[in-house]
Amino acid sequence: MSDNILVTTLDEALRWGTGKSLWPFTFGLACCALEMMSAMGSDYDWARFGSDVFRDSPRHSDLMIVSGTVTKKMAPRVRRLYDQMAFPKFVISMGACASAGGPYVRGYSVVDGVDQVVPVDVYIYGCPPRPESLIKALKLLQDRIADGKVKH
Amino acid sequence: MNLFFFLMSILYGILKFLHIDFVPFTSHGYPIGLWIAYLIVAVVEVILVFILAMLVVVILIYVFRKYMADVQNRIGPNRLGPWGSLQLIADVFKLIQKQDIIPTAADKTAYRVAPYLVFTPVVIGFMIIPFGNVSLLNLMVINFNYTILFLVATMIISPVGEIIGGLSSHNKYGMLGALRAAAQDMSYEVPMLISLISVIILAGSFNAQDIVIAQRHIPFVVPEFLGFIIFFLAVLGKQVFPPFDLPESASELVSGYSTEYSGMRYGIFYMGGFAGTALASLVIATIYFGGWEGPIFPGTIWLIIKAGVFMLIFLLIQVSVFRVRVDQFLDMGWKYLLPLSIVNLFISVGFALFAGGVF
Amino acid sequence: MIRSHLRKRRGIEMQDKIVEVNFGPQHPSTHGVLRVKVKLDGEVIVDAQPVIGYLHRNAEKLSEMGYYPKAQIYVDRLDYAAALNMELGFVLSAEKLMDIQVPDRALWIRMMMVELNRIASHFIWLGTHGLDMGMLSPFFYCFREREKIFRILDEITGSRLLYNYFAIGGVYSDVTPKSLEMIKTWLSDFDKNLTEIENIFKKSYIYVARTKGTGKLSLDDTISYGVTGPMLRAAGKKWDLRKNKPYLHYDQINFDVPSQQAGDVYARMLVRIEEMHQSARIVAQVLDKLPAGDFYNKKYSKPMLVRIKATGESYIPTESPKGEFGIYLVGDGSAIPYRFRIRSPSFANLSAAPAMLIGYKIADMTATLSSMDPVFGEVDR
Amino acid sequence: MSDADRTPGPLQGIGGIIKGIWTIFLEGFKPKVTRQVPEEKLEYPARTTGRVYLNTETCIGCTLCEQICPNGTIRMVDFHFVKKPETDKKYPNKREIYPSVDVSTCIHCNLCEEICPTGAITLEADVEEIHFVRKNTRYTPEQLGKKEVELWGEERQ
Amino acid sequence: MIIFYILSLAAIVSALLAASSKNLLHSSLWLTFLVFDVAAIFFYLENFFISAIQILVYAGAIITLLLTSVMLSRRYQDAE
Amino acid sequence: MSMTPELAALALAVIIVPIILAILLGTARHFSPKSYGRYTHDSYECGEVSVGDFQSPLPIQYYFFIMAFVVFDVDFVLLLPWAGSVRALGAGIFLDVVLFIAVLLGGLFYASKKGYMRWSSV
Amino acid sequence: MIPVESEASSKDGVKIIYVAKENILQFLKEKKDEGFDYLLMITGIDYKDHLEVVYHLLSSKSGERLVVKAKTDGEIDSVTSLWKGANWHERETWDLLGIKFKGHPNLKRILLAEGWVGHPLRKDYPMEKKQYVNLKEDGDDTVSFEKKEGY
Repeated sequence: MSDNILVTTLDEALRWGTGKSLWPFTFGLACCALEMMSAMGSDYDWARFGSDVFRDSPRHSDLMIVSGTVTKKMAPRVRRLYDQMAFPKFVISMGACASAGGPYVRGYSVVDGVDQVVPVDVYIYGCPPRPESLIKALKLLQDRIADGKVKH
Repeated sequence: MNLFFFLMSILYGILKFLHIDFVPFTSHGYPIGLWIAYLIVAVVEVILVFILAMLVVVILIYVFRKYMADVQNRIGPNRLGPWGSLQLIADVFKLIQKQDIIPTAADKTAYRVAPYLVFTPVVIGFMIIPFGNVSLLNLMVINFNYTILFLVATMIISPVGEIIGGLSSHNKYGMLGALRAAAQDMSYEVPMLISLISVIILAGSFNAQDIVIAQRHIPFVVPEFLGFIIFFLAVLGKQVFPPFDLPESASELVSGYSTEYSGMRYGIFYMGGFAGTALASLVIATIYFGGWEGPIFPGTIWLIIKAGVFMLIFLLIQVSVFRVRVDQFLDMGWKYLLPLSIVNLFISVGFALFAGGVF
Repeated sequence: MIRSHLRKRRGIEMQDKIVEVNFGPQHPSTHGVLRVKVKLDGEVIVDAQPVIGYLHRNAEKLSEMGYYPKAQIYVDRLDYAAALNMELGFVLSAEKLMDIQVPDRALWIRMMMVELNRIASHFIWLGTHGLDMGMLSPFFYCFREREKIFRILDEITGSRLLYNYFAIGGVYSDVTPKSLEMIKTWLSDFDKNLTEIENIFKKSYIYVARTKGTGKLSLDDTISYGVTGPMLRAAGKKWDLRKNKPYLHYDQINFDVPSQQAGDVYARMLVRIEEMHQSARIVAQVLDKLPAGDFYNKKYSKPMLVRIKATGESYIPTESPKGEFGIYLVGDGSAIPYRFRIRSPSFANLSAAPAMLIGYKIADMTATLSSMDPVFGEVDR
Repeated sequence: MSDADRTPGPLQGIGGIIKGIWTIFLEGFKPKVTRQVPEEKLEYPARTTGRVYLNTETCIGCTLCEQICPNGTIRMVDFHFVKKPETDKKYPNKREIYPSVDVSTCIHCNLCEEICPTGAITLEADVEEIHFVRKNTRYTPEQLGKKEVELWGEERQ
Repeated sequence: MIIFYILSLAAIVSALLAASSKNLLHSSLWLTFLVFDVAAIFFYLENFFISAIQILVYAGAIITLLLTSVMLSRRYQDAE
Repeated sequence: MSMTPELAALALAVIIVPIILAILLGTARHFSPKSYGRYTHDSYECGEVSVGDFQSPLPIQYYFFIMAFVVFDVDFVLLLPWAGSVRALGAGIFLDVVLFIAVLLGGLFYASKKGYMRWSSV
Repeated sequence: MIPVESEASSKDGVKIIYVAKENILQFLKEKKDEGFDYLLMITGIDYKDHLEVVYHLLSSKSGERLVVKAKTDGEIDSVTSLWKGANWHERETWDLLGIKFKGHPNLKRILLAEGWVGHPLRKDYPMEKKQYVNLKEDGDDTVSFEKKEGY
């Protein structure tokens, strides 16, 4: 009985750790990357949520923010980068382009939705979403991971 | 009295309390019981120092993130715990769960060995640092002759781990990072050691404890200012710190030698860097700023204050300088630091021979 | 062919033992999705080949599929760091094609907005340039300053990054007295703040030593590659379309065109920073001269915008933060553009990259690439 | 000599580096500019663009928004809606078609608001456009009148 | 005394492995181990000075030299 | 000085610290997920397939730097015993040391004059 | 002197000159010697029955601009020997419009993936026919019409 409680507590603690420490991957694609940088900048400062350690290598990072249009030429590379990240890993699809193709949805060389390439945990709509939107999404994702609703 | 005997007496007390007498455990005249007690105490001591090192690292990373946020007009981590102080705990919990990826093409043995080579020497370095000698419980763990040489040796080994790590991970950036680490190692070790010789000349001893005591009246930074600057720059270069963070420069080689490392292995690299910084500032405080010497407060506090100032200076430098290019870096090591360190050597010989008994 | 010529000129020999490294498409210093195939001899670059197209979003094709006003949203997303400059190039071209008159006030507003956006774009460049050179802090200071501009732009246009603010025939909304007040307060300490940030760069010995003589491009090469904008001015030619072929009301305003002779990374930094000061000067003058009146040509009610038909062709060059930008429009008498070609400065600038990279070191590569300030929405379109 | 031609000497260089470090050290004492979103609610200007909202009362089904929408996000759908008598007289929607919007591809370009003859379509700042599952992105005219929080609550599908 | 024998044995074994390993990187790893082992023997023999010098010069300089030479040599991993 | 128990503790640290680290890594391995993607174990190269040789040929200057480094490191070792007892040995020995260093520095100066210490750069 | 087929003027007052496609290289060389040292862009227009190549020139001394056009059926001489910057412009025009430039050193696709079928800016390009891109083991792109073979 007490063993179970211990296991549950440990499990919860680990989930808490995963959730509250999401190191983003330096991965900017297009317009939304600038708003991502704004969210990182002094005015919005998402370091408050423990995401200030921007990691340049996928091996070190937990959170891939697909910030911008994913073209067909880029999609296999995105998949590759996602595969090279270490579990547990999460994906935020930022903006209309990454979520559904956005203004380029009728184009010939744009993937309409990055969820065809990698599994997405959070979609943010808008073109581009405001930084506060991204920060709110990050916070919601953190809470959901800590609650065990998002698993990897 | 040092940590070892402190722990020994605690163990002795515990055994007394349990009515166990360990001395009679003998075999053919050898006091095996005593040896076992020594062993237990040694293990506990190493674990304590390890925890101390980890604690220093955690505090340093936290301060670093907060301070960096401060100079950039931000807040920094503030959600977990008071002022975000639990953020690092969450990071460690996260790192423990991260997947451990070893690339197929990597040399697996060497890949696994590298993190150990980075972190182990730093912990040993923490065991040798003289933390004080007058307080009731001073933390000076080990004292013997030639401690200063071992201290410097611990600072010298970690680049070897970095080179092996970059070399074994079969990654082009890792390879270039390892090359740069080797170049750094080669260019900055010599000036560092020569300025250390100057200190040894002034103190007349290889013992870190004696070096501190020799600075009772005047810290060595006064006669050895040039040497201090050289040692400081060399330490910056050895510790992969801006402006000399060439081996893991983010904007050039993605993460340099640690590019392929993930999870806790990368965590060890990451923490090893900060632990090395802490050790380096402790060493600088010890050999140039009089270590634990100081009025009123106990020695340990003085050492922590002095080293803390240096850690803050390191952090400040990290956020406020550009990265140098590799050829400029080597030029600086060979064309400026090396001749200057030899000039400094002669100056200190002059002090030692002709300045009488001041030092 | 050109690259082997470059190698010969700089005395570099291709060895058989060469390692080929990809920098990008995901790399912290390629500013997006540039991929540079680099061949390395130790640390020295013996061959560099930029590979683009990872952000090809078919802006031209999609613009040829809808009415004229619809094309504006694709134009917005070309150089997303300076969207208003892009819009300006489009609306000027489209107005010329359709023979639409624009009220005076709208022209002055456009001028002010474009200069504000130019400063914001250069701030992004300066911050990421600092990041590429290995220093973290300027990035945050630049974004702090940029955020102040964004609050003004947000107040006027209603968006932060991609505005859709310039309309064919004027602008979509008038500037409010509140926003003018905001601009005045911003102007009062802009120069001081910028000087503080630029001194971090200019005074740093390491920065100067790393950038002087790095990424050199001679004036002849610059012209041959079709390079325009700050890179051209840094190479020694005082060429600015705002002075040489004034559009809007730039001929009624006093400003200097900065230029340098060296043509290296450091010269580009100086030119861009001086441009920011000059832009602030222009904004201050526009504030004084802003006339009253309409901000939109009332002859064209908004629903009619959909149905405007046009023939002929037009190309109005404008000076965007990256260089000469313009849109070549060909109409066939319908309400849909027949040919919509974007002359993007970054595309031409980036094609000169091998000439600036071969023979230098990896560290110089990041400095040079960021000094070109490529924005990939514009390069790949 | 201009600024570009002068190369600082070593001493000047060291002075410059120390001065730079000092500048950044002083920055640490400046006030912090961070706005603590999402707890701190930001004020948005009147013209702020965001998600599309539709006032079904004033919509007359003129299809102009569908024509101007750049990427086919707005599509007219048949939708039965009983208007108040006074607005029905003023804004009759004879064909009973109303715009529906695919919020996932909407780019907030403001063209529909500009072209709408009756001001039925407005774009308002809504930072709640966060979803965990990509479905139901095409909002019916009825859903277009409601806030994101009202529609999905905290549990965003 | 036992410790001395253990250390010596380890030194001999690692020296043999360093000499016989086909993989250059492994070979230098064993050599690194050997260097530390010899330093430990000196340490056990209470000659701290030589022990420190052993680490400083061999681990600091010679091993770095060796690893750099490994980087110089082409395709060290294929020689299985 | 004899082999005290605390020195033994120092020696033991060389074994114990790696063991602690190994336990840490073992724990991490226990908790980490086991599923992998298709490209997980490929070498990372900015999202591209890593082709060709990963080893870079070294510039010839490296050889010089290595040699100079080893020479100076050994030089340092020879200076150490002298450094511990400068006062006792006095100025006479100091002249020898100056000569010794002068030879080394002369070599370095010669090499830099010859251009061995310059990295190829445009 | 290269004969000019016809002249016109664009809406913004720039002279448009039509030249026969055989003479284009010679004509541009002449113009370059006259002082039009800048090649701003090369582009093409698909007029369904024929293609047109458009060169925008600029004289950086006088600030004068000039548009040169040549009708073609899909092949024209490359001007990379005159301007280095023409390289990428010509590659792009080949990529998106399918105009072949004879004498170009490296006429490959630049924006789209290697192996893409068709030239998208042609008016008859089938937009509804989707193509999918993937990576091969050696790092090159592959293009297919099957969805499961790419993204």
